[in-house]
Amino acid sequence: MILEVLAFFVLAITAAVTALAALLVRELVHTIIWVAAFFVSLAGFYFLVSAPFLGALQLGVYAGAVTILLLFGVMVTRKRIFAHEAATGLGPAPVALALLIVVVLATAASTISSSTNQVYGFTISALSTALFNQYGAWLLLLGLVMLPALAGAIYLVREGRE
Amino acid sequence: MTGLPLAGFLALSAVLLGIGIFGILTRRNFILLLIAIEVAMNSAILNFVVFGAYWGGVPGYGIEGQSVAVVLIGLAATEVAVGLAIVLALNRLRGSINVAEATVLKL
Amino acid sequence: MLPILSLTLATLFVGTVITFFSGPRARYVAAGVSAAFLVEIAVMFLQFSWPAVAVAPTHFAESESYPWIQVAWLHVNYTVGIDGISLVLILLTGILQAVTVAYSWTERREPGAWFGLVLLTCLGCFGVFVALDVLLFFVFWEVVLIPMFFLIGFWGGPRRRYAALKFFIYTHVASVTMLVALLVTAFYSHSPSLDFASLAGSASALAVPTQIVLFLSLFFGFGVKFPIVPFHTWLPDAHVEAPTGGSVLLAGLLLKLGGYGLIRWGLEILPTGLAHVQWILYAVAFASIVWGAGVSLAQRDLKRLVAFSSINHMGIVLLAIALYSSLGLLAAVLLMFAHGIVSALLFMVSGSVHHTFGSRDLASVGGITPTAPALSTMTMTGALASLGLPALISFPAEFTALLATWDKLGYWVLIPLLTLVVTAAFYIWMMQRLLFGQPKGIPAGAHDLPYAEAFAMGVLVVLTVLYGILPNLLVHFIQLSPVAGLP
Amino acid sequence: MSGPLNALFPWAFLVPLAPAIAFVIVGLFGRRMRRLEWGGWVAVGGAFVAMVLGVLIAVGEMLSPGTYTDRSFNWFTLPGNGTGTFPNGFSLVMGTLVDPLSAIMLIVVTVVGFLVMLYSVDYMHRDTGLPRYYAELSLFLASMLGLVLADNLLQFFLFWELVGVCSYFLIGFYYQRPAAASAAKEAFLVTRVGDVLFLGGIYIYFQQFATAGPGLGWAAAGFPFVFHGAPFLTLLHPPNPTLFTLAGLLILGGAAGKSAQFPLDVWLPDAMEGPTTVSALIHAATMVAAGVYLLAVTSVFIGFSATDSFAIVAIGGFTTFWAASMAMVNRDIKRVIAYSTVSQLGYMVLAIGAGFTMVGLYHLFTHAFFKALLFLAAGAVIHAVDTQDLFKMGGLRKTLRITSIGFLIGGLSLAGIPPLAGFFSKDDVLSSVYTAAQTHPMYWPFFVLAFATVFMTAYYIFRVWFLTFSGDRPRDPTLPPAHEAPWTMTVPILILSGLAILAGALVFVPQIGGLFTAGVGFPATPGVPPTYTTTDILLSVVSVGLGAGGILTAYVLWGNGRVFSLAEDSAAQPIRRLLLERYYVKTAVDWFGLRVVYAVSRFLDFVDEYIIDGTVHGFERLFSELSIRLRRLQSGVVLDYAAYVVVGLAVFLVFLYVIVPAIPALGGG
Repeated sequence: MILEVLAFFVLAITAAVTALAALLVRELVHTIIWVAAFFVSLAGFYFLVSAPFLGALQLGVYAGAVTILLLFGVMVTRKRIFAHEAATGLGPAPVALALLIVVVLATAASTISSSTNQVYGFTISALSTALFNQYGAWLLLLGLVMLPALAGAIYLVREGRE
Repeated sequence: MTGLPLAGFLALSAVLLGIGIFGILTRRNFILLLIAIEVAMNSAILNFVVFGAYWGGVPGYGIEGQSVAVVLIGLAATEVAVGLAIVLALNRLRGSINVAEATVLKL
Repeated sequence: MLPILSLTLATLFVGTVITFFSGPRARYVAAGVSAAFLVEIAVMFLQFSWPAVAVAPTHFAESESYPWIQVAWLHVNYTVGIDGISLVLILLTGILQAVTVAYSWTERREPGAWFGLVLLTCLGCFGVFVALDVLLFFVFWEVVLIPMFFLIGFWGGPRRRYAALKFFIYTHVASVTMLVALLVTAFYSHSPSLDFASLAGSASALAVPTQIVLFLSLFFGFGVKFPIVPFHTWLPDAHVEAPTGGSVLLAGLLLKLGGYGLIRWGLEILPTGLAHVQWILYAVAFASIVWGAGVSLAQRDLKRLVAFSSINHMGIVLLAIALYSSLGLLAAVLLMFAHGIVSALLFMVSGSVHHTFGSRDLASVGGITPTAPALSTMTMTGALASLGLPALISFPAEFTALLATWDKLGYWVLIPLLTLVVTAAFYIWMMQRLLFGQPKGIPAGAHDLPYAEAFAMGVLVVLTVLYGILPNLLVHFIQLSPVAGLP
Repeated sequence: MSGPLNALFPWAFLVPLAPAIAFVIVGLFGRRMRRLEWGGWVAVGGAFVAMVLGVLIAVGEMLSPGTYTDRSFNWFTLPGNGTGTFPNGFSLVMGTLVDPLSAIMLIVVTVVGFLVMLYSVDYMHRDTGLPRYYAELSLFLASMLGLVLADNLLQFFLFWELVGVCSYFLIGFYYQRPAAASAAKEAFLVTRVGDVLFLGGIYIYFQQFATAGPGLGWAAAGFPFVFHGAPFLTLLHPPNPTLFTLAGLLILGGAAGKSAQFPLDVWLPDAMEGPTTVSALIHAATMVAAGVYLLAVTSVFIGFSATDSFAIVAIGGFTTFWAASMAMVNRDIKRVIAYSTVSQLGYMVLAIGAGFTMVGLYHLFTHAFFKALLFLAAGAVIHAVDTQDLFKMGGLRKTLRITSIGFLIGGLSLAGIPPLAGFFSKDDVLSSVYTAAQTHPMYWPFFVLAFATVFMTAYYIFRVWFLTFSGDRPRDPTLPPAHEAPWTMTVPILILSGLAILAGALVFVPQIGGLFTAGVGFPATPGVPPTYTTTDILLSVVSVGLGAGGILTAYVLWGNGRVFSLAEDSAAQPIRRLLLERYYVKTAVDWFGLRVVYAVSRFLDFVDEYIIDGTVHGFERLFSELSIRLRRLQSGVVLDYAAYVVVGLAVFLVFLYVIVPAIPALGGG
C-alpha cells in the first residue's frame, strides 16, 4: 500500500519533471533523452494500474520507436548534433494559460469519483480478444489511417521535389 | 492494488496536459513542438488507461479504456512519423524547422 | 375547387423565366403575365364573393397544402391560402405590377432583366401574401430582396451601390431575426408543423416572457421593412437611388410586406406578446409618425420627401396594427392599400419630374404646370390623396385609423391628428414650389408625360378616386374573414 | 307632409350631381372643346339645373315644412363582431336630408352659385385656363351642395374638406403669381388646422355616444341629423360634460377656420388673390358660411355648455370688431370687402353663441346676397379699370352706372339702412345679443363691440364707395377708360341688388319665415322674423343712427373726390400702422412658419442625417475596423492557430467547470 503510494509519487514527479525538462533544455539531443525518460515513467504508471500490456506497448512504441524517430529527425535537420536551440521567451501569457487549464482541470478531477478504489487488471488474452472482436473496427480504422500516413510520409521525404 | 485515488492520476494527467500546452505555445522548433504534442497526447492516453483500470469492475467498461489506449498509441506513432516527414521536407525546402517562419501552406 | 393560388404562382414563375430570356420583347411578355395575373386575381375575388362558387367566409378557406420536407422533427408543408387581408394586398400587387410594367414600357437598358426582375419582385410579394408556412414564407420573403437589390444596384442613380447594399444589409438582418424568432416559436412550442395554423394554435402555450421576447424579435424583423424609426435610414437612400419602377415596388409593395407580416405572423400568432409590449409599438409608431412628417418638411428632393412621408404613413399603419382591434386592423389594411396606390403614384411623379426636367430639386425646378399640365394634375391628385383628402383613397383609412386610436388610446390621438397639419403643410408647400409660381429650371424642349407614363399614372389616379368614393369595395373583402379573437 | 313639390325630395341628390357632372365634362373634355367658353356654358348649365331644382325643393319645403331623409348609399361599412366599441358595426352613409335649414342654404348656394357662374362667362373670358376654372368652380358647387344636403356629421366633414380644397385651387387660380400660390397655401393650412380640430371634436362625439344608450346607434350610423325619425336632439344626454365642452370648443375651432374667425382669420383677406368671382361665391356667400352652418347644426350640443356658448360669443363678437377695424384703412377694394365678410361672419357666430341660431342663419341668408353683390360689383369695377387700388379710382359712377347703383345698394344693406336686407338681419342679431346679455352679463362687452362695429361698417364700405364712384375723374390718369360690363355681368348684379333689398323683408312672408322657425332637429329658437318691442325699436334707431353717422363721416372725409390723409405727426398714426400691418398677426404667422416650424424640421432633418444615419455609419466603421484587426489573426503561423485552439479550450473549460456550476439556471448551483 505505502509502496504503491510512494511509487505513484515518485513516478508522478519523474513524469512531470522529465516532461518539463524535455521542453526546456536548450540542447535537442538532451531533449530526446528527457523525453525517453518521460515515456518510461509513463510506462511505470501503466504497470502500476495493472495494465502491463500497455506498459509494454508504451516502452516499445514510445520509449523505443518514437524516441528513435525523434532522434533521427534531430540528426537529419542539424548540422551539428549538439547544437543549441535558440532561446525562446517563456512569456507570462502561455504560462498563465497553461496554469489556468491545469487548475480548472485538476479541480474538476477532484469531483470525479471512481466506481471503487480497486484497480482491475485484464489479461493480455482478454484484451486481445476484445481488440479483435469488439473493437475490430477500430483497429481496421487505425490501419486505414496508418496506410495513407505512411504513403504521405514517403511522398513528403522523397527526393527530387525541389 | 488499492488506496490510490483516481483523482491523483487525473490531476497528474492535467499537469502533463498543461506542460504539453505550454510547450505547444512557446516552442518554435518543429521537433520540440512534436514532443510537446506527444506529452499532451500521453496525458490523454494515461487518462484512458486509468479510467479503464478504475472502472474495470463495471461490466462493459475497463477493457474499453485500454483498447482505446492501444489505438491511440498507434495513432500517436503515426502522427510522429508524418510529423517528422514534414520536418524533413521543411528542412530541405527552407533550411529551417522554425514553425514561426512557415506561414504559407504551399511553396 | 380550382387551385388558383398555385396556378397563379406557376403563371408568375413561368412568366418571369420567359421574360428573362426574351430580350427586347420582354415588355410584351411582362404585359401578358400582368394581364394573366390580374385575371387570376379576379378569379380569387370571385371565389370569395360570387355566391355560386363562394366558400364560407372563414379564415383561409382556400388553402392548399402538400407535404414538402418531412423528417422526424420537422414538418414543412407547401401551404398557401388567402383571407380578406391577403386578398386586398394581392390586388395591390397585381395593380402595381401592371402599372410598373406600363410605366417602364420604354426601358432600353437590359429590358429582359428589368422586366424579369420586376416580375420576380411581384412573384415574391404574392408568395409572401399567400404562404402559410414559415419556411415557404421566408423563402418568398428573401425572393423579394434579391431582385430589388439588383433593381437598385444596376438601374439606380449615382450612389446606387451604397444604397443597394444598405437596403440589403438592413432588410437581411431583419429577416434573419424574423426567421429565427419564427423557428424558435415553432420549436419551443412543439408545434407539429411549421404551418401557420399549427403555429397559431400552439404558440399560446409558451411562457409569457418567451412570447414577449419572440414578439419583439418579430417586431424588429418586420419593423425594419415598415420602416420604423430609428431603423428607417435605408429607405430614403434606397428611394433616392432606385429607378422609378424600383421605387414604386419598394414603397408600394415591400413596405406592405412588413405590415402584412406583423399582422399575420406577429399579431395572429403571438397576441399575448403583443399585449405586453403594446406600449413599445405605440411609442415607435408615434415616433415614426412625427419624425416622418417633421423631416419631410425640410426636404428639397421630391423623392426624399415622398420617402419620408412614407415613414409617416407607415407609422399610422403600425399604430393601427398595435391597437389590436378589428377597427384598427381594418384601418391598417386599408391604409396599406391606399399608401401602396398613392405612394406609387407619387414616386412615378418624382421619376417623371426627374427625367422631364432633369432634376427633382424643389429649389431649382418650379412652375411646371404650364409645361406639363397632365403631370401637374397627377401630382396634385397624389399629394391631396396622401394628405388625406376625402373622396380620395387615403381618407377612409386614416379616418378609421384615428378613430380606432381614439377608441383605444384616448387623447394620444392628438399626436397623429396634429401631425395631419404638418402632412398637409409639406405637401401643399411642395405643390407650391413644384407646380405653381413662375416657371424655372425648365429645359428647352421639355414636354408633358409620354403615353406610357401617363397611362400608368392615369390608372392609379382613377383607382385613387374610385376607391375613395367606394371604399366599401375593399372594406367588404377585408371584413370577410375577420381575425378571430379581436375586440 | 304632402306638398305638391314634395315628390321632388327623393331627387334632391341631383342638386349636387348636376354641377358634379358639369365638373367631369369640363374637367375631361374642356381643353378639347373648340371654344373654351363652351366649358363655361356647360358649367352654367349645371349650376342652372341645380338652382332650378334647389329652389323648387326649397319652395316645396316652404309649402309643407318637414324632414325628408334618404340614407340608401352605404359609403363605408364595418360589420360588428359583438364586442368592442361598435358591437353592431359601424357605417358611414352618404345621404340627403331636406329640412328647413338645408332649404335655406339651398336657396343661398344655388342662386348665388348660378349668378356667379353666369357672371364668370364674360368676367373671365380673357383668362387662360378657363376649363380648369369652370371645372373647379363646378366641383366646388357640387361639394358645397353636398355639404348643405349632408345627412350626417361625417358626410358633412367629408364635403367640408372638399370645399376647402376647391377653395385652395381657386385661390391659387393665377398660380403663376407667387402671391396667389402663397395665399392658397396659407388658406389651406389655416383651415386645415380648423379641420383637424373639427375631426377631434367628431372623435369625442364618437366615444361619448358609442359608450351607451341610444346614442350608440347614433354614433355607429355616423351621427345622422335625423335618427329613427326623430331629431337627434331627443337622444342627447351628455355623459361627460367636460369632454362635451371640449368637443364644442374643437368644433368651434373648425368653424373658426372655415369662417375665418379670430384667430384663424388671417387667410381670408389673402384669399382675395383669387378671381373676384371666386371671392364672391366661396369667400363671401357660401364656403365661409359653412362654418356658421356647422355651428348652427351642432348648436344643440354646444348650447349645453355655458363655456362653449361664451367662447362662441367672445370669438364672434371680437372678430366683428377686429376685422372691421382693419377694413377701415385698407386701400384694396377686394380686401376691404373681405374684412367686411370676416366681420359679418362674426355677427352670425355671435348670434349663434347667444342662443339665437336662426338669427345667425337669417344674417347668413341676407349677407350672402348683399356680399356677393358687393363682390360682383367690385369685380365689374376691376374688370373695367384693371386695378384694385382704391386710391387710383374715382368718378366711376358716370361710366359704371349699374355697377355703382348695385354697389350702393349692397353698401346700404351692409350698413344696415332700412328697409334693406342687412338692416333686418343685423338688427335682429343685435337685439338677440341684447336679449341674451340680460341673463348673461358676460356678453355685454361683446354686445358693445358689435354695436360699435355698426358705425365702422358703414364708414368703411362708404369709404370704398366714395373713393371708387364719387368725384369727377379717376385719381390715376393712366387708368384705361372704363366701360359698363356686358349683360352677363350686369344681370347678376341687378338680380342680387333685388335680393339685397328684399331678402330681409322676405321672412315676413309666412312660408319663408317658416323656414326659420320650423327648425326640425334643431331648437326652434325665436327671433325670426324679427319682432319689434319698444326696446328693439330703440336699438334699431340707435344702430341706424350709427350707420348713418358712419356714412356721413365717410362722406366728409372721402366724398366728392376728397382724399383724407392723416397728419404725419397725428397721434392716430401708430394705430393706422397697426391696422395696416394687420396687427402684425400675418407677420407672426409667417415668422412662426418659417422660423419655428421649418427650423424645427431642419433640425430633425439634421438629426436624421447626421445622428441617426451617423450612428449607422458609425457601426459600419466599427465593423470595418474590427474586421481589419481580426484579419491579422489569420497570420498563417501554425503556433498562432494552436494558441487560438488553446484559448478556446480554456474558455470552454472555464465555462463548463466554473460558470455553469455557478448559475442555477444552467443546471448548476
